[in-house]
Amino acid sequence: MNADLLQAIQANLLSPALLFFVLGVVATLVKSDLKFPEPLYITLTIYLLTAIGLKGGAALSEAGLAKVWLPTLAGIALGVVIPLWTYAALRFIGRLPAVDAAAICAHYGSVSAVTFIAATNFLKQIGQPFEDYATAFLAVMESPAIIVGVMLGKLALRREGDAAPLGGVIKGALHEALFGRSVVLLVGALAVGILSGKKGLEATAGFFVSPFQGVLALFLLEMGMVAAKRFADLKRVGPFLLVFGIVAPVLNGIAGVLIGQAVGLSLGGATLFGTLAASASYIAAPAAIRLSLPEANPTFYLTAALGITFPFNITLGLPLYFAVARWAFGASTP
Amino acid sequence: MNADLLQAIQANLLSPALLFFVLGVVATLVKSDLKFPEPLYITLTIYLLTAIGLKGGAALSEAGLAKVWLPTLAGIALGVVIPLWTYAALRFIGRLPAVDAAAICAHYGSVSAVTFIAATNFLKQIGQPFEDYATAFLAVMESPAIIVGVMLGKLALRREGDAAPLGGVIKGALHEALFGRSVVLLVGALAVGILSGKKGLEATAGFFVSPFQGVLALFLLEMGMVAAKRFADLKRVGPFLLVFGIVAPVLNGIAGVLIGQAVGLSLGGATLFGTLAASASYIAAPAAIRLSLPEANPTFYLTAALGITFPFNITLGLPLYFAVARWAFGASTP
Amino acid sequence: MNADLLQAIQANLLSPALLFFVLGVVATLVKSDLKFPEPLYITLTIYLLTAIGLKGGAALSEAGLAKVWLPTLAGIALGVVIPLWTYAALRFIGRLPAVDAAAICAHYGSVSAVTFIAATNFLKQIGQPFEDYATAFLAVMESPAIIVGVMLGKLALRREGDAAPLGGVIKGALHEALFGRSVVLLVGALAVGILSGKKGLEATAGFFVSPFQGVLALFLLEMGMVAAKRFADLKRVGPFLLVFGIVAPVLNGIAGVLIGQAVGLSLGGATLFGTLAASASYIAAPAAIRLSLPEANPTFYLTAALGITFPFNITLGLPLYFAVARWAFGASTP
Amino acid sequence: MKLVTIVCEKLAREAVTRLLRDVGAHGWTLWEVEGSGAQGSRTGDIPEFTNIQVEVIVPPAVAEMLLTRLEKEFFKRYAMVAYESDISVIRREKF
Amino acid sequence: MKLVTIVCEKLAREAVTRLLRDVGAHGWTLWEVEGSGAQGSRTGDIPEFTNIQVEVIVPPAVAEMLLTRLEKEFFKRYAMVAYESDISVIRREKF
Amino acid sequence: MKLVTIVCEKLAREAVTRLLRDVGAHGWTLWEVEGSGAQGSRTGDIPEFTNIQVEVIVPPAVAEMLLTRLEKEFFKRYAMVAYESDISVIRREKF
Ligand SMILES: Nc1ncnc2c1ncn2[C@@H]1O[C@H](COP(=O)(O)O)[C@@H](O)[C@H]1O
Ligand SMILES: Nc1ncnc2c1ncn2[C@@H]1O[C@H](COP(=O)(O)O)[C@@H](O)[C@H]1O
Ligand SMILES: Nc1ncnc2c1ncn2[C@@H]1O[C@H](COP(=O)(O)O)[C@@H](O)[C@H]1O
Ligand code: NA
Ligand code: NA
Ligand code: NA
Repeated sequence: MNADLLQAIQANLLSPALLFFVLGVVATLVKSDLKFPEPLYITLTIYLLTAIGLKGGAALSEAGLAKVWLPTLAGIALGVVIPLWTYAALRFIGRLPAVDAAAICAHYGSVSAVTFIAATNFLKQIGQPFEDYATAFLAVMESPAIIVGVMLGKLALRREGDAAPLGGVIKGALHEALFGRSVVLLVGALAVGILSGKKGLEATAGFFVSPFQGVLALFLLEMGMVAAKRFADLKRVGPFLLVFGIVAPVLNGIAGVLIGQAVGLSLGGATLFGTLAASASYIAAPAAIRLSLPEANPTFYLTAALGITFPFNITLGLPLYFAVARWAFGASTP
Repeated sequence: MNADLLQAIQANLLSPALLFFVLGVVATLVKSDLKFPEPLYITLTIYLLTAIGLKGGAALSEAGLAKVWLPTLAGIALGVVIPLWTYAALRFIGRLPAVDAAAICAHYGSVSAVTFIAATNFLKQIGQPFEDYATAFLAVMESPAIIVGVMLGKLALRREGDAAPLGGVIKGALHEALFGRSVVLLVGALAVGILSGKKGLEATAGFFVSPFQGVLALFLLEMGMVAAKRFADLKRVGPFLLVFGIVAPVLNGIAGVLIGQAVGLSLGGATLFGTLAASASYIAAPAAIRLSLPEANPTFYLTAALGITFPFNITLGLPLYFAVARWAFGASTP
Repeated sequence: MNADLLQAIQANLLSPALLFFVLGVVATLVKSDLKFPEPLYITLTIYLLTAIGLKGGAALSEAGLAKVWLPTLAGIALGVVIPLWTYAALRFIGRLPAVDAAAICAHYGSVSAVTFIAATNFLKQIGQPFEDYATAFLAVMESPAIIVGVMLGKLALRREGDAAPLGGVIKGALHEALFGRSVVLLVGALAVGILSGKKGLEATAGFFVSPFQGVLALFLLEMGMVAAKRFADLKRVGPFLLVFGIVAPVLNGIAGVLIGQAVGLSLGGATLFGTLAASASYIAAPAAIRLSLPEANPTFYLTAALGITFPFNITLGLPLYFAVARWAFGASTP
Repeated sequence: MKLVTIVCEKLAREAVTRLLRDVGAHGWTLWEVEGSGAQGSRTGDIPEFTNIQVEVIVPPAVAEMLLTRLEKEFFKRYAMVAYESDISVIRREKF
Repeated sequence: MKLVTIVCEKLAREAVTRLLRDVGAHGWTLWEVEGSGAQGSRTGDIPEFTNIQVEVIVPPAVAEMLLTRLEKEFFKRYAMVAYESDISVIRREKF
Repeated sequence: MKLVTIVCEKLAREAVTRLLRDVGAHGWTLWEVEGSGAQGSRTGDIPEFTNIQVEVIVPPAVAEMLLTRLEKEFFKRYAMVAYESDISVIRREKF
């Protein structure tokens, strides 16, 4: 088991995607002038989200709804429960201000598409099959936690005397949570995939499938730089958040794997489910929170999600959740 | 016949490219913050034009000039005739100001590369062969109508008392029509394709050929957003232009198909020829017209070309022109 | 021999990459409004450098260090010697100001990644095998000449009475030479390639390998425009630099081929080695020189490197260095 | 006429343009910038860390109102800087 | 010295820089912006709907001439805003 | 307060921001621009030929020092233009 874990970690760390992530970290630490222009960042994001949506949709159109509804419901439930327990922990153990706790819990309840994609990459690398339609779980898990988090935050502000009408803010948060760019791209591409099916995917595979892993590697180079720039803020967020940024994903990841198994997913699928639970959003959630809870300090949630949890998840987290899944499924060494 | 048309429409609408177009429209209508940065738009344009030019040029170098000169001449002729009749219709039926009529007719006489590409995509989707060198017709049909339109507009302004010297303006319009970025890219890539031939195309096929259909899908996502943003102006342009934006392409499309057949193109080729005649330029023409006829109101020509004709052509127009071609060629149900 | 050279020149000039370069030159000369946005330029640069680094690294991990250390040392030595002799020539034959001579010699001692890539492209086109790990020589040859050039320039400024402390400037130049974006990308991608090996390259080949030649063609379209914009400055740099911009690469190229053969490279490898010696940097060197020797006039070094040497090398230089290699290796007509 | 310049994080864009409409500005101009200030450096590489600069031409009274509301409603929430300067426009009636 | 600022649609770029040369400006600075005004919002996503902002440092007399010609020749044709403000430059002789 | 604007080639970026820190500016705003001037046109297509525009809000004394040092240390080395103008900011104590 231990040997397996080590081997999985090694397989993960020696993939081009991970190595490019490390290169990005190093480039920032040595103060290189390397920099991705924002349009390139946005282009890579658009590409990754549409590609994964399209593939997931085509898989969904083959698999049918019968297989998918139960894990989908479980995913939504996780999106509601995770922010609740993390809020409590942040508030009562970490003693963070209520509005910051609310903002952070929204990020950890929501999901990171790139972490998910890195997980599929990892499973492919080690030859572990998984349900391609898992993208659907990614899609449904983005929004619920954001809404929960914003509501927690607004209730807290109310108690502190902020008389702003709740309705408008919740409406704004809902709009952002449902129609923010990452959600629209992912859900939209899923729909395109469902409607155009396998044939549509095949026609566009030369763009959306074959270059995918390489594009991911390039994107992780940028993410390495982005994450490393947050490292400077690590001391500013205090020791509690440092610990939280690793313990929370591990707990959520284990819970996710077990729930994934319980709702009938395969070993690979449960690993992905655990990864989703463990991941913290850094695209959809920051935008929605900044708009709906501007009182929260972004240093906290961005540093935790981007500077701690994201690097942890894609390096050690993925092999860990996979090891948990292997243990849960009682799998023998391959 | 009717059943054929419906089937073709369905095949077209369920292709990833079209579905992404619809997604773009939806994203704009629900006010998502999804937005393509301008450099991405320009990059996609450059890619599509060079890719199609290269392929067309390689096909030309195989086919030889003998097969191409007649349809090429016919294309140029159409580029002169279409602006004349549409100008008359806009001026005397639509009662539009002369300079606006001139501006609009230039757009409808010129051609839309993306509509053409969508047509090749559609034919590929339904398995209908076509002449790959048809890109040459696209290339020669961009400029003539722009020059005709600018001349019509300048003559009208003269009659209205504008004493600006005609020569300079026509020279400017000619320069833009011949050396505008879309023309240079398309004609240039055609030349590259002719000179480097099949071998050159094969060496670069991993970039210019295999990802092509997927890139088109991504581009149509953006075009859906661009087109939908014009919808707000639909009421401002009046009912005549709404009708014109659909009737003109249909008439031009039918004429184009029949002429295409007359000059010896295949069923697929005639469909493309009809599509070219039906399409309205929204890259080359707006730039040239804005520079040479700044007195014309862009709301009219951009809304008509982008907000009405482009969406109509790529959704219903393509299957329609194909149906016309099938009827003209007396083809039986496949 | 002569016939061979002509044939090689023709093969080179008719490749899509070269033809697109010519198209870029033409587009600028006819004053087209075609323009690549800066983010696209940067993206293409990032792509080309990471792709070539990854491939080179994977090749290195197969070949092992034993084969590589001697040519690597030779490359570094060339990076020190070339700036010294070119500095002397510029200073004492060309009578250029010392600081300008220092700036220019840094460019000619350093290397141009795009010229190197064009050379691999050319060899592929004509079916000549070469050592894939040659990228390693590209990587080590970027920096030494820059450091030599900056030191020569600073010593000259000292003699002219500039009392600025040398240490800080050299440190800055060293940092730029070692951690500038092109060096970081290339060396970093090499390391990624070494660590992830053949398996890693295969997983990402759909992005880093198959579209490569097409991306190069697109990039050379932009480079054609960039180079042609320097043509206007050709009269400003004087006749000596015009001659230097062609004679220096030819001499360096011949020396490079012979040294490449002497340290055990194959015919293709020696051609690449010669190309590296002949090429003049226009990414790493200009940035480092502008920062460390702002007193030097950029018109001189940019026009020479970009406006003369780069176009010469990729059109006539490559076939020439190949012909020299064939002659040196005593190869018979294939 | 007054030119009011606002530099703020990109994520405040919606809120700022809404405010501009509210106070009665007839138009605005906007672009992306990088910045450094009390709240750290905003490197312009990803949307979460980019700033925008907004420039709006308004009559003096509107400028005052705009700055007051920015100070009251925005400054504690967003990374932001705002200032006004004097300009003379053509077609005054436009603004 | 005067700083003249012109915000206009990107497609007018050639015409504007030609005018700047005409009136004798020795240089200019230019970048792309988004905007909203009387002629709708210009969203900056495709070249046809992008604005540019041009800033040019000129002596007062040139500024006046420039604004007059903009008003006479450009304002009815292009989506555009223009204004001037006072600045103090180093190296006055340059402009 | 003073707004100091610097337009210069992108490659001078490091040197300029270092100077800003040196003279005691508390922040700055920066973006890429194209330009044309005595040293030719900078077309903004590749980093070697792009300009940046830097705007920095500082008290008058700092502005003076900044411009003096720019003139002494930068103008002979880099393609550059710099000027100052008067602005009134909110939250003066910030700068
Ligand atoms: N002194 C200054 N001069 C120019 N821009 C500034 C200055 N201080 C702050 N800014 C801009 O305002 C943004 C927000 O400032 P802050 O809230 O201080 O972080 C920064 O990212 C800069 O773009
Ligand atoms: N009040 C304003 N303040 C700042 N910029 C403006 C204003 N009005 C218009 N603009 C800019 O000028 C462009 C053209 O304006 P218009 O001709 O009114 O549509 C707009 O797209 C904006 O970028
Ligand atoms: N008169 C001017 N007005 C506005 N910007 C200018 C002016 N002159 C120069 N510039 C800007 O300053 C940069 C450097 O100027 P120069 O050193 O004269 O080449 C140019 O590329 C322009 O962006
Ligand atoms: Na999560
Ligand atoms: Na047409
Ligand atoms: Na060299």
